[in-house]
Amino acid sequence: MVRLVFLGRLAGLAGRVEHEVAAPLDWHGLLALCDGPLAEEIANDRVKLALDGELLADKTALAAPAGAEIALLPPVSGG
Amino acid sequence: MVRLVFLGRLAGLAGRVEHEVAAPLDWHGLLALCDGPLAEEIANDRVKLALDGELLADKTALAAPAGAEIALLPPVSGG
Amino acid sequence: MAITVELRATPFYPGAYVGPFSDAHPGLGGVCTFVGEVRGGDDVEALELTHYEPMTRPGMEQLATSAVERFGLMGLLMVHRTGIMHPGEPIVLVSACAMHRRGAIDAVDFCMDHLKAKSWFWKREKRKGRWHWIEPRAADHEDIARWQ
Amino acid sequence: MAITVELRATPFYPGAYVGPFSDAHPGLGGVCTFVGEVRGGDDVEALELTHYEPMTRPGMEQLATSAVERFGLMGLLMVHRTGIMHPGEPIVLVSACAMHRRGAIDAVDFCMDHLKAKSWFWKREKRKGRWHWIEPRAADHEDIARWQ
Repeated sequence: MVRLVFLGRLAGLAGRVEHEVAAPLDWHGLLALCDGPLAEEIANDRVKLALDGELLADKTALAAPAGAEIALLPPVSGG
Repeated sequence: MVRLVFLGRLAGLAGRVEHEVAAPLDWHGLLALCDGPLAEEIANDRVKLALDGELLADKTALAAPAGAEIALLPPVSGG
Repeated sequence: MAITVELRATPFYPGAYVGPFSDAHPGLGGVCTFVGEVRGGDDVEALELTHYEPMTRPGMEQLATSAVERFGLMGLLMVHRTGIMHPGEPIVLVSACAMHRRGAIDAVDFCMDHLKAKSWFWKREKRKGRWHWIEPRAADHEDIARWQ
Repeated sequence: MAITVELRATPFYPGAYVGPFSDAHPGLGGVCTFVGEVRGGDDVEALELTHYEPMTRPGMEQLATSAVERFGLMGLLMVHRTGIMHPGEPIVLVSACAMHRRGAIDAVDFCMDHLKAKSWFWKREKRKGRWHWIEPRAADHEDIARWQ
């Protein structure tokens, strides 16, 4: 399994904070798992992905093996 | 009487912190009351005078009546 | 030299951190401390901060290390709340001690600018019973640019 | 808005001031506090600060007022020791509270620069049993120039 963690307003859009899905998971697999508005957000440049706590420079190169955790990170809130 | 208050290293030079002298007192009277090294310090531009808590723009214009307090202020210490 | 970074889900009293932190650095010249609280008076009933532990904590530790090096600190303490808070509750505490005041003051300023604009926290505010996510502000980028 | 200026001849515990000061300003966004202590480790056995009450206090009150106006503070607290102090003892405490952090931090920085370079205090240090008067430093003028 791969664990998805939705941060900030993405948790609202996803309707949950965490979600376990089948491994392995790549970028197209991730988009396919998400509803329209959520997939659109995730595709937006402002949303970053982290794999096991490491930010991905190119999120479309995502390749998550079994046991991995993918964090979906919208822009952080301002001061 | 006029009270003289010596601040900082002027207290060391004067050998005391306060001193009561006859009123009235002007600039030349003040210098005449002081020993050589102290008079020299007081004449130095870096030393300011205050009359009853008010800094004098021109210390040579000093005119202290009976009951007045003259503070002799060397440069304040740095941070 | 000691760095302490703490994320906590429950209210805290700043004095309980600052006293021991300061005492732990004998010989220091100055300690500067900033405490940010949930502001009152602008309709905010509550504030919720979400973090992502695997990134938020390492990010704060990295920020702390870079501040210590940049400003030559003797010690740096960062405490950040998570979860739901109400007006008047402390959100963040940054305290820096150094031999000279300028390093301590600048370090706190630097850490606050970076914590606010660059740390992995997501914030929403409850106003009139409804939650609203807070977006980044243009001023955050200006704040960060001061240090580049 | 409250300004408190205190000159005191006996040791003080910063936390005893900062907690009540902060609590007295409900709704604040941030509090910044700086505490300067007698540094250890450079041969200084004791420090003596002399002041001249009729000028030192009004000077500090004027500084506090100008900081409150300039940085839009909700409150400002300044406590300054006089007399003989030893390494580790607090000399000065400045605490500012405001709606936004930048005002609070800048106000503390501003007050410290002015207290150090412009206030009516004379300082001498005891090293190896002998007292030495401290002269102004060139850096004091640079510190002040930052705010002009």
